[in-house]
Amino acid sequence: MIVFERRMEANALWTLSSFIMAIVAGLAASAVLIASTGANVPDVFGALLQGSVGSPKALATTLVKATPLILTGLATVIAFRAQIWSIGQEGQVFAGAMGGYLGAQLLAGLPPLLFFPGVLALGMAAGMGLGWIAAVLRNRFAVNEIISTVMLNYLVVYLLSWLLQGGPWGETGGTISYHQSPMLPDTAFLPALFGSSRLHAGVLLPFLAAAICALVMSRTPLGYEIRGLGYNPEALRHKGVDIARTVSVIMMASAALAALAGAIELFGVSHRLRADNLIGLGYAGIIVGMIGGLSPIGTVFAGLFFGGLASGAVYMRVLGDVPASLVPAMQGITLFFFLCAGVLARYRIVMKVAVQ
Amino acid sequence: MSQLFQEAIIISILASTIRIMTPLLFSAMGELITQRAGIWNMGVEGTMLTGAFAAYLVATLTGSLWLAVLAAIVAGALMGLVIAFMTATLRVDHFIAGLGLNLLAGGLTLYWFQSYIQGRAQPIFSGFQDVDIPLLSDIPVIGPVLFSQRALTYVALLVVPVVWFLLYRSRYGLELRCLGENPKALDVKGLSVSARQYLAVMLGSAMTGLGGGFLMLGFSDRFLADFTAGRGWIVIVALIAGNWRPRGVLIAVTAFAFLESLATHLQVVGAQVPHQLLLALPYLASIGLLMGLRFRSGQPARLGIPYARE
Amino acid sequence: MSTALRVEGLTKRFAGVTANDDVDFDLRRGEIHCLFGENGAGKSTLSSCIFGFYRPDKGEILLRDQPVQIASPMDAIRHGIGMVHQHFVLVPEFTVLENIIVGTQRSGWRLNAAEARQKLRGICDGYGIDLDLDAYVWELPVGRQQWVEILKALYLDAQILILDEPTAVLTPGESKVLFDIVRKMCARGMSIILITHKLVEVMQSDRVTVLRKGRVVATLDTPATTPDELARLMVGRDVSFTVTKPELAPGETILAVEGLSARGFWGDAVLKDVSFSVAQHEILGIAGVAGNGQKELFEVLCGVRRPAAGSIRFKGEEVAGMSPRAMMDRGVGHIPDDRFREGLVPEFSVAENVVLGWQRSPKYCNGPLMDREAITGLAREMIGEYQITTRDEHVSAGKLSGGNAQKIIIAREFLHASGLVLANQPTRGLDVGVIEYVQTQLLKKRAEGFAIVLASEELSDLFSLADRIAVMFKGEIMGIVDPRKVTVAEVGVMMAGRRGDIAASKERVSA
Amino acid sequence: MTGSPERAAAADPDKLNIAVILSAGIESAWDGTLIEALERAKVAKPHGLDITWKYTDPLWGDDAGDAMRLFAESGEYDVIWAHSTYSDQVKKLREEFPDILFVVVGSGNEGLGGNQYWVYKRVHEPAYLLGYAAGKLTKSNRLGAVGTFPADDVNDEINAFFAGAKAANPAVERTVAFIESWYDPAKAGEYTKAQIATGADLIFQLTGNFKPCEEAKILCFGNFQDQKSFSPSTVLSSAVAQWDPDVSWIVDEWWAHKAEGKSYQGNTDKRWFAMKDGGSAVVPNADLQANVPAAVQTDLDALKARIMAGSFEVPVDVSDPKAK
Ligand SMILES: Nc1ncnc2c1ncn2[C@@H]1O[C@H](COP(=O)(O)OP(=O)(O)OP(=O)(O)O)[C@@H](O)[C@H]1O
Ligand SMILES: Nc1ncnc2c1ncn2[C@@H]1O[C@H](COP(=O)(O)OP(=O)(O)OP(=O)(O)O)[C@@H](O)[C@H]1O
Ligand SMILES: [Mg+2]
Ligand SMILES: [Mg+2]
Repeated sequence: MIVFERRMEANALWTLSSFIMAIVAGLAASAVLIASTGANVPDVFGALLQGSVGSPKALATTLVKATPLILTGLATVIAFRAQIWSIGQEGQVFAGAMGGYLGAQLLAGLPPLLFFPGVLALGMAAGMGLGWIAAVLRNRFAVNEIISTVMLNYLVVYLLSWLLQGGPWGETGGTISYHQSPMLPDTAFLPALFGSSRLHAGVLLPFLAAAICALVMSRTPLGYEIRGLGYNPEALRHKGVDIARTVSVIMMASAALAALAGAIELFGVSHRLRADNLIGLGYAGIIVGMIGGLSPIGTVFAGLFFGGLASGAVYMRVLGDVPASLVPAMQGITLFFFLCAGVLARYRIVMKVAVQ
Repeated sequence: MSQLFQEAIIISILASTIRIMTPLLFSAMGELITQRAGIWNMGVEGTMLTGAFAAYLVATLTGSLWLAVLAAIVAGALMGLVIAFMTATLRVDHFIAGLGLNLLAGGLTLYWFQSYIQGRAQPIFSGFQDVDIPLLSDIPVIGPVLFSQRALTYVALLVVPVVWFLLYRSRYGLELRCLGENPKALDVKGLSVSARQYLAVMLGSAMTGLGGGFLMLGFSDRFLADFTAGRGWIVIVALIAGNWRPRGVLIAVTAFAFLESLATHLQVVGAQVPHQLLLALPYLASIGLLMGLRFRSGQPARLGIPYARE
Repeated sequence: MSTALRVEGLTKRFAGVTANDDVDFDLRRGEIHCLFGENGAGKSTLSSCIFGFYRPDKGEILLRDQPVQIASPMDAIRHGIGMVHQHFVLVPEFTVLENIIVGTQRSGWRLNAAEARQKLRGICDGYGIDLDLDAYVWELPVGRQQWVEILKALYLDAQILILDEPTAVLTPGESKVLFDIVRKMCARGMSIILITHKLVEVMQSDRVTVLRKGRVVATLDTPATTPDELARLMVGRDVSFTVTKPELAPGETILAVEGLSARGFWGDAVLKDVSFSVAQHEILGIAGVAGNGQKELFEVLCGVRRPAAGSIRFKGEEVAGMSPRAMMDRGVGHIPDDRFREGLVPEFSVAENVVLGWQRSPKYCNGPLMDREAITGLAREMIGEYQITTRDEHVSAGKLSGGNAQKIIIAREFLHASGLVLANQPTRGLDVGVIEYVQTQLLKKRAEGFAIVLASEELSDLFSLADRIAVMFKGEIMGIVDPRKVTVAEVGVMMAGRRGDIAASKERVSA
Repeated sequence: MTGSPERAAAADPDKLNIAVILSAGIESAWDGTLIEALERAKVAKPHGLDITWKYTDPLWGDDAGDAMRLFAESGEYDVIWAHSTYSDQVKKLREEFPDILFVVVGSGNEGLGGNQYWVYKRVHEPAYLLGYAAGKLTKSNRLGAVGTFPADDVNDEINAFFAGAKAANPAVERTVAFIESWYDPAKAGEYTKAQIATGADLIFQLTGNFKPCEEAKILCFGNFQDQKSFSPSTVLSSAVAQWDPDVSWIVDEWWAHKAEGKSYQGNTDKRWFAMKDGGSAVVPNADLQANVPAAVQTDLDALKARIMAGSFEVPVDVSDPKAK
């Protein structure tokens, strides 16, 4: 009989090597998949590597792609650590972009040093509004947060659709009716770093956010309460923590992070409001946060890994000639090996022979 | 708007309610079994999608719809096997196992789909037709609503009492509920917790997969990316809203389907509001309904908590 | 007498701990054999190994002198071994009957309750157990849940029954009934392994095996030993069972409760018109069978539950309906009865638990960050002062034994409280050494001028500690008595619902 | 075309390699019809060119931009045909690759001019004809249309369909539904059924799900491609997009640049090829011809002839269609 025996201490070296093994195993399994369609495996992986880390431009793309994933991942970390099962990151990303777009209208003309913080803050505020609604539904009306956040996701998507199609924000004129807003003015583009055309200043924010999250989680009373809430809310309640208030704070903070992702996408990448580049960022963030072991630093690495895969996907498609849908499949496969590796790091596999 | 109250439209609203709810019902009953056994399977969407894809593949390859139904069931059970391995054996967090499954299913089905059609015209199949039950289908209003539906619809409606019986009146059901409430109570009687969890998750996922397969075979003729379009999430919502009881889940699924059907007909009769608002109606109304409800939570006590003896 | 079961050289290690170290043990047919030892001595682990729930790393188990392979509870059950676990293994959402039959039916796919019902009737009648088989377990008071556990074992035809601290949740009356039934079982040839921390109960057994730190210290014939000897063997030093309580004149009134009532989840009255007061240098004991409103009373007093009516005056200020935070800030300390659920965050380290509730206090913060140095410093101090046995302050509290976990709570509450301590069942499940310690600490606070409300199901505790005893029954106070003037029996009668002398309280409230 | 290779100057190109960025997938009507047109161009060999191409899976936003860049940098592609709203991406590339001809397609694009050409597709004329037929054939005087999302080049068709119907039969009432999803056959089915329940007896189906029509045994119209094969018993006729004139326009422009040295002159405003130019067509289902009375057919033929001759212009109306 095979049993898993808990290790005394998770061994750092063993943890690291098991995760490397997971990546290798994940890639190996993907190779089988690639080979099954007759494509050339080394070519495909070459393209993947080239597209994710092969050049400064590829690295920039990886960073840009990782940015929203890390932020939605952090949103997940904060909520899930408190055992608040918010699935609302998806809608909050949309809300962030919408709030940011509204901000761009309201704050147009301000100097950049005021404009960008202003519009990002408005985006985050819009997300926080959503988080607040879910928190009120949970605290006041005992509506399970999975239900409320899933429902709010749908509502936000339809709201954006209306704003862009039939509502006030749709692009009018020569190219009317295409589910997108007009292009933002150049002054509303997040400034580029290192003269790159792609690497916008927003890529710095996830790292800043992760550092803040790490500090908050491990060193502040709020982080203490978040962790405590996840472990044992009853004890916290007995010891004077206002659970409803803490839940609201957590859901709003989490929503703000997810919304920041949406706002950065708007000002850094798409430069106009439209839905298709926002779809899936929230759901992917949940997975990123969980692969990151619900730790802010782990989430950064997981986000970079997923960002690299996403960035390499196009190269794989164009140079390696495999369907782009290989990438989500590879992400899924790698995720599973990661999970197995996580188990390996925490447990020892022991073959138990019946003792006579 | 006044059109809405004509008999033909009322019948259409009700019949549409039944059509929308039945695939969801299979999946929701499947997820109910899974969750009552303590496994928080978030992979409903992926399981339904895989079930739908398997059904499409087999339907177009063999032309047999019932083989396709079987394929959806088997595909669902296989997804259940993956979930069971992750949660019962590896004791991975249930949420991440399920979400990972969604990712994997979304990618793999699309990848295989593209490999399957390979640039040629997409094969299509001709799905299930309505079956008129003799005599009953002639009853006014009720007849066309209830007795002129797909064969699997009747099965779906039967599944509710069957699941109820399984959970509350069978020996296996008592053990299954025990898994969700306190698996240790089985363990101390010398029964294998993980074997039972495997069985429950595979059975539940098979039904979930069947829900996806029915969506394909009953209401479509082709597969497309993201075919299930978020219905898996609605299933999870219905389970929570239905308070983990067969009847509650039935009510939740019905209410949701009715709202969706109503919104559909409102748009069609030309309600003068943005169509997005009508599309959002079921979601808005669901939240509203749930705000008014309060009950003692029926959530299994050990739901989502991996069981380990030591 | 023949040997029913023998354990030879059993060793069981958990990650980092050797819970049983080369244990030899034997159980004779028809005897009650006690396992006695400190919290964490390895009693439960040994039982679980015998029951096949844990797999020992080394050692042999023999039944009627035949070596047997017990790889799982299934094997144990087949060999007629039954076990009642220290913490209930029940499904609250199931009925009593369902709890008993789940997993026992081996064939047929419909539930077959009728047969089971009949068999259970026979068992209940045979032992004089009175239990409604169709009641939901969550409806039953804890004491009755214990019978469900015992019935589970009997239903499976146990010949050897392991009872792990069955009386921790029973009233003295219920414990007595349990012992009668256990005697009957022995008379019918069953053998019992009984784990208990209560010396009175140990003294009723036939033999006793004392464990210390996983090793067997001695196995003795009970009639040939004394409680003092057992206690000494257990902890390795002398333990005094009688704490000395100095006479102190009560000071000013700290807490005055008038006409307090509260409602439960279903709107039922859980507290009815409760009035009492406590003064400085005073311990008010709350006697009563568990489930008669003590828990709710403490919850209302510490702000976790809102009262439906009535007044609570703390140092003259009306505080009824205030939040737990407000009560804590005013100096109310609370030692809850469910320590790992309400008193501690088990996953937090000892140090983090020491500041639980005060994590935002400027004392432990350095600007927006928590002050790690201050907190670990404090934790080290507390570990020293309260003799908490732990590797260091970073160990998570859940890894400590129940006694040491309780010490963290006591340390924290005593540190932050000023004026009033509410202690609900502070010694439940603790070994005698730790009980002595807790009692000493309570008396120390009393001497310092605290008012203390102390609920306990152990009347002996209350008689040795309390200045006055309020007896609760069905959410009401049956009377407040002076322990020097009444007998245990008289209080016992009041616990069963007979009204007594309330004069003592009336006097104080008007004072 | 025989002989043209000899006549061509030595410097004249004989190969044209196109990179296609798809937006929905080869199985969709939008992308599938383009590939079909390319197949025909390959056979036709305009300017004697060997036309080859490579297409991607659906790519959007920056991903599409990256793919275009990879294609451009490889130096192997003469035309990059980005088959939807991609002018934001082309904007970032076109100056860097002045020799490459970029194509963007459909609504939502910006007319950049230069080496970006903007192909537009209007299928409103065939839709008008279908509507005209529907107006004549309906017994309930109620027609339905089911679409995915409202958009400029979807609205024009739906509006033209009903305009045609009104022209044929002023009593016609219309019902319109959008499902707000690209792929959800089950949902599309429910909307169609709802329309049938309100009395619609002919459906203009833009979502590709004909099952409800089969079940209700009513006729319907396919959109964008010949959808007869989807449901041979119900698809009376389809409004079909044909990319052939668009392809040959682009090939000509490229040829003019490459072989004749002219500079690219991309259009800054929408340009589409009308039915008479072969940009779109009506493809009837011959098996169901019996359902169309001869008189109706005659009217239709006459109308079609006027459209083809340019004497009748179908108005382009892109406002959001609503039920009336
Ligand atoms: N599942 C476990 N994992 C790790 N260590 C354990 C586990 N169970 C028990 N231990 C450790 O084994 C030792 C013995 O525990 P055991 O439960 O047998 O004590 P006990 O004598 O029953 O104590 P108590 O009187 O408090 O019930 C303790 O040090 C405890 O920390
Ligand atoms: N999974 C575990 N890992 C580490 N230690 C454990 C684990 N489970 C239990 N223990 C420890 O084992 C010891 C005995 O556990 P047990 O369940 O008997 O609790 P206890 O402390 O005796 O509780 P009580 O307060 O009821 O006497 C405790 O010290 C507990 O902290
Ligand atoms: Mg124990
Ligand atoms: Mg104990």
